[in-house]
Amino acid sequence: MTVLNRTRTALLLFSAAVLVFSPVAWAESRHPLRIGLGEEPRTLNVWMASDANSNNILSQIYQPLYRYAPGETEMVPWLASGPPEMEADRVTYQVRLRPSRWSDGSAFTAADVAFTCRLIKEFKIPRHYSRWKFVDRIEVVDDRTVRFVLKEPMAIFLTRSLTIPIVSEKEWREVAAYARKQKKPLATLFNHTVEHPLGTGPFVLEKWHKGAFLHMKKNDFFFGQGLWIGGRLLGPFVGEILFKIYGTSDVAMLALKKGAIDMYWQGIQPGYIENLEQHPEIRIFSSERSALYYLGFNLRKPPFDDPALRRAAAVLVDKSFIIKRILQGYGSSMDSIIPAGNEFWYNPNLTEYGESLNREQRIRAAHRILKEAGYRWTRPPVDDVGKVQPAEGLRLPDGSFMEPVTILTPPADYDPHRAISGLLIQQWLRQAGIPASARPMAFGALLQQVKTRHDFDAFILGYGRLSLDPDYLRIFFHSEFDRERGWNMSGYHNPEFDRIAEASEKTMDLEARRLLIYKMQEIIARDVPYLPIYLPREIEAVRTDRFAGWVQMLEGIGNIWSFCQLSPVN
Amino acid sequence: MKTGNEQRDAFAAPAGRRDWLAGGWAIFWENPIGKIGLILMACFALMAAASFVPPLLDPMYHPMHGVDPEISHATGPSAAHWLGTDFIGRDILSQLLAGARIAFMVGLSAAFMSIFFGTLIGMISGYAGRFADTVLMRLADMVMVMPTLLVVLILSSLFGQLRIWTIVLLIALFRWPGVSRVIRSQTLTLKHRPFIEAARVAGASHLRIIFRHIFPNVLPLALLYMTFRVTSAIIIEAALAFLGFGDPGTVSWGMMLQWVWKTGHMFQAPYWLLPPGICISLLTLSFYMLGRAMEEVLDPRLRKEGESE
Amino acid sequence: MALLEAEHLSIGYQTRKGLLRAVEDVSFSLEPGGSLGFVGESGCGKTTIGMALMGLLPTNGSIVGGELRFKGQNLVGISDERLRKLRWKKIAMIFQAAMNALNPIQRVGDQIVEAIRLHEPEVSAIQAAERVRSLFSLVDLDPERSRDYPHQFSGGMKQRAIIAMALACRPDVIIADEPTTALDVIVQAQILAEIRRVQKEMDVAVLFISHDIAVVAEVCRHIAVMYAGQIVEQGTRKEVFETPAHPYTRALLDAYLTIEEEDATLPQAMNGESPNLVAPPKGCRFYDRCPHADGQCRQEPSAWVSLSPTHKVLCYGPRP
Amino acid sequence: MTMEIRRYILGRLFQIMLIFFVILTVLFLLFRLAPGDPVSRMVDPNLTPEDAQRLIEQLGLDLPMWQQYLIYLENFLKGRFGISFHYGQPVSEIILNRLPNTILLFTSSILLAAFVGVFLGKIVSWKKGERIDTWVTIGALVCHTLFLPWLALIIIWVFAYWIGWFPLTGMISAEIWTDPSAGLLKKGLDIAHHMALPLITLFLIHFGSYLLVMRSSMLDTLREDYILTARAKGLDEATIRNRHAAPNAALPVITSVGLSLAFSINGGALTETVFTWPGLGRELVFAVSNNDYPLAQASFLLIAAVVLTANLVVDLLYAYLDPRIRY
Repeated sequence: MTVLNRTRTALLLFSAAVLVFSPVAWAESRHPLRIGLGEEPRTLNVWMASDANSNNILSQIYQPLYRYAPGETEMVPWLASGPPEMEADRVTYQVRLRPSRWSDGSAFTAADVAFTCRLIKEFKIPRHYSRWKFVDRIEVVDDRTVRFVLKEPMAIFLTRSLTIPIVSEKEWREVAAYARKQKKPLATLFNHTVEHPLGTGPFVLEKWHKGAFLHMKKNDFFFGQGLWIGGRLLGPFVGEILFKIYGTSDVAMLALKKGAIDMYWQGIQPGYIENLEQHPEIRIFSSERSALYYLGFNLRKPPFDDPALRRAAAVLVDKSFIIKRILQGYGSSMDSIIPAGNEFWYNPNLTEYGESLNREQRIRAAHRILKEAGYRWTRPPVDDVGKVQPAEGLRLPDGSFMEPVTILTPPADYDPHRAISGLLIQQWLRQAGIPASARPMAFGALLQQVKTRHDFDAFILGYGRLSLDPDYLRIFFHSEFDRERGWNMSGYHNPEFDRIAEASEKTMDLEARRLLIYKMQEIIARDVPYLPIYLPREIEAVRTDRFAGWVQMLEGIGNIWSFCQLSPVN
Repeated sequence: MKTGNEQRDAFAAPAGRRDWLAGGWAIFWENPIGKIGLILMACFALMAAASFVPPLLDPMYHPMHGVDPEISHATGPSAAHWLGTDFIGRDILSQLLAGARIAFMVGLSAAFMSIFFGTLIGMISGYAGRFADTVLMRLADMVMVMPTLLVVLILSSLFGQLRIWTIVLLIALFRWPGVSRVIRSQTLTLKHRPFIEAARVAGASHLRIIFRHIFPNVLPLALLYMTFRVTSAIIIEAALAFLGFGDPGTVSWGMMLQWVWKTGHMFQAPYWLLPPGICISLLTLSFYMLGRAMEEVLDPRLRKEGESE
Repeated sequence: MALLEAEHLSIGYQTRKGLLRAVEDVSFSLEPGGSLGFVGESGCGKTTIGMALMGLLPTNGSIVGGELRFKGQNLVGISDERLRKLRWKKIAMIFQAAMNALNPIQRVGDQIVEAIRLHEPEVSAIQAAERVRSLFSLVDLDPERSRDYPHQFSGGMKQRAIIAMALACRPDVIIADEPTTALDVIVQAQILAEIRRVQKEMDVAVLFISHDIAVVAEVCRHIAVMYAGQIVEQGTRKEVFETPAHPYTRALLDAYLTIEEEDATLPQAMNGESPNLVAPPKGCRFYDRCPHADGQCRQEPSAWVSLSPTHKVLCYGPRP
Repeated sequence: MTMEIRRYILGRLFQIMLIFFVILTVLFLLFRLAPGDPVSRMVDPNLTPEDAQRLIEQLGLDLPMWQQYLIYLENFLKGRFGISFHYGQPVSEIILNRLPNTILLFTSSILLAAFVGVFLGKIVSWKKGERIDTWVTIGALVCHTLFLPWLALIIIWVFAYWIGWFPLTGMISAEIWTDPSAGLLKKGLDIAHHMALPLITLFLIHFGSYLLVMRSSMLDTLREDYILTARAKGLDEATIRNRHAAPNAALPVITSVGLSLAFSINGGALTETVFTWPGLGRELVFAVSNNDYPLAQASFLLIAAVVLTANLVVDLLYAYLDPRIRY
């Protein structure tokens, strides 16, 4: 027992020390910007990074040639010094680079750009390769000029291809050479551990303390320092950034209120707002997003292969109810696949199903649509005298009873909004007699069911960050992508749509392309393979007592412009 | 020892089953722990029974789909909503009542099933001995190594959101080994008692011996374990729901906590955060207390297991 | 002066149903170096008397009347502290052989050393260990085994070790409570012989408690028969065996004797239940089972009848 | 004697290995048969079906199941646990990084809880039936049945936010660990400061159960005959309690503590999640929900191995402490 006794004493002393110790003793001498992250970044390997947290960190380090600037519709040159020069053949582009250096002081050259692009092409790096496979070759003209030759004219080359992050040849040459020789080159490239990423961005990584924080310092070689780009004078004016990991947003909000962080780099639930607003030092930003949350149907099998049923479902779904209740008003209703905020491409002339109808009117409208299409009920939702009643026994036009249908949703812990929306939609569909039930599913399982196996009736999913270029319309609904792991998850086949989509990809004239995109939106709105539901707003909270200069743009304030412009408040 | 027995013998020896029950009840009721436990449990049973009432009063009190048309955000207690509403305007009190029903259902059925498996396996293992015993007990070892919460979490995360009955079944499937070990050793001691030997000599079949002779004798022990299993089943279900792996179609207390948590009301809506947590704690407490008190009635020497979760 | 004396001793247990008078109006005395045996069926209160002598009644038990004197000093109402000093030093105990009277996780020798050094702090650890070895030799145990744990001992060896422990502080009285129950017959005989020998050699008085009248007869010069909390007959071994006066004593003796015959039937008095001691019957407690009972026995409490200076019986109709 | 012990240990080790192999296989099947794969999760219109297929191949998930199983077994025997799908880092590195944190938190909280529980249980059992016994028992029951994540959240709210004595969550504070002038002591105290709240939470939940086990064990022990002997010997109550009753009564608690320690390696996914404690339990839950098979498998196997071994160790320890038991 003596050993135990000794341990007991030690433990008691230890706990006493813990209790006596007060946080006040730790006065801070430095003034780092402190950012809360929702989760630990996966990796600092830029090719592998596909999660938001890794990208948040890496976006401070690896920079693209062009990027969007707040309040501007055109892209601004970033590592490039001016817009790409397209030659008359419409497939050759020349890009001039700014004079800049890597964070270790070595020169950034055209060779790095060419290396990066060739690396993508050679290793067919997922998520990037599709944007580069139409590029025939990349040539280094001189130290600061690169030439790209495309196989055919491509509308998306500037906005989609020239926005990839550029890596240093010095950092990756050896790795690539080694990977090439392995049995699984891509896996080797992905699994290469990067400890000190070499970039051109405003900050460099000092230390990543796994499970706790990341420490970044100002990059003295940052090319933008003191320059005016996109109408802004760039810094950075902050010496250090600490990224702290908070597993739950509740705690992050407490940390924000307590002043332990200056910003939480993750959208927060509307539920927090009321409380946060009571703190004078806290400011809430509510920003537009480029996103899409929708109800998708399986067009490959009954019952949702019938557009009439899909339209009836569209009428029954009360988007404004979802927005008012579940999003607490922080979002807007969607009627097209393209968010209304994307003004150039968004088609404003689409009719919304069941707009401004109340519950009973919706049921009546759905009843009418279904009745006209040949559906029958044992007990219809609207009786002979026009009174709404609980419906029962819905029969398909062929006379058979409708089998129960399942609406797959992500689980509540992944996204409570979609999970609860699923339950509401289930109730609404039942009002017209559609035997629907919502079933939240683990995210990976849900996607496999929907995207790989195509075994489902309907699902609710969302795309969090849609590019401004509407090329995704083609990817979502072109019949070419209706295959295993393809993004045409609904199995939508329409030769007319396919033709227009193909044309849109290659039409270089903006106005002409816009008309094609308008047409595509109309077709989708008519056939409803996806029913767009809502577009939530990005809600972010920051403290205003230590730093100022947050730049609000699409997708919120967590962008490179903010980090280049933030400065301490004195 | 002796003195204690001496006086007890003077009374208890001739007592029949009814007297035993009455005596047990007296001991039980005299124990403040048993009394508090039972009263608490009665309150929750009442809540569960009352859960059918609010939806009848007004559809807006339906715990899952009913929303107050006037309210579209979380509000504190009011005349129409005694405990307030959640963020889409559902009544928290009706959810709390419905949660009591689910908790009882989950707790009792999971406990019943795990006790059923555990008792059956324990009796077979103890009675059959040899090969069956070895195989069953190794199986028990194996299942015992798995932390239940983690395993159920993994399963529900892998196979998608589980229905409440699947969760119940899973809890039962991973919770039997402890019981079966105790029942097994009890069976081992019973096996060589004269009345079992007598039954065997009289030509009773193995099944008959197990169910007619051994089962009634291990039943009190099994029932005792059931109360502890109820506790752990309720806690596991709540934890699962809290982490977002519960059955989204049911209103359980864990689910309510998950809603509070995930919608960002955790630290600003105490009227919503506190009741489900208190209810989970108190209901598990009541079953636990019941078990402790029963333990003292059944046999003061029964060692309770040290649960580690 | 008697070494140990009880006068009108009554002991009760507080139970849910009321005060249970486990021992009622019991008187006896034990001379230095003498031996007294209590015999009776289980629940008759004999163990309770032993425990009362040690001051080890359970918390719900207490002496409710009478006196209990050790060397003239009343043990009733004595402070716990003084009682503790008395225990083992003056009055030691040999427990039932079926009991785990030895702490399983301490060496047997250490447990004896603990008793020695508690009561004789001046004895050094080495001296105490030496004494344990000689005690072991005394009770025919290998002194080397004093470093063993109890589970390494057989039942008989454990009982010898306990006897050694009882003798450790050279007490005046040893209370032996069913010391041979649960031992097989041969070991039983050895242990009894051991107790007799030790009693003679150490000149220690023995209070012997047993349900087995034969066993008591082996060891004790005086015998007290107990029934339902009362002593019903008391006398020398010879008197009780040769001229049993109480029907219960006779029944006990009959049972003891008939067991040795074949196809014996149990005497009638051996059947039936002991009376309820919370509300004992007004008359004779043996009334229900007595073959000679009459109306007087039922109505009035029985009284002591002296048959000789050392032999008395609690019965109205003792027939010699 | 030693021969027997050796044979017993060898026998147990063989059983452990057998069980382990079964768990190994079940895990493999479980993860492969479950729907979803790490590639499905990537919601990015830029990820073409060809990209996805390429990723699947690179992860080795395109091979037939039996081939994957053989590779899995081979790697396991060679002590290679593969590369995490999610982090792209060797699994062993990740586990080694997380494990010490889990061990630190749970070992200290369980030991603390066990000492306090045993101590209080000992005292309370001595006063059985008195008011203090009833209240302490009820208190222990209440603590033991409190819903852990809920309690943790309330503790965070009260002590870290409202009163503000402790940091909210996490294990270290970035400010101190990036301060070049901070010494080892300061860093150590920083960890202690962060550990306080999870420690208190775990302590509250656990000490009750030890107290109750110790209490019932003590009550059982007090009914033992050797306690009567000890009394008869004239020992005072404190000696009887501390020297004779408590060591015997503590034996079941030791089993309980041993197994809790082993089980704690799974880190109490709940505690670690709520307190953002960078331990193994939290990591395991992530790995599972991210379909990160190698990491999830290795973590789970580690847990199983530790628990199995701990069972053996506890039995041996028990045998060592309790001379009655010999194999």
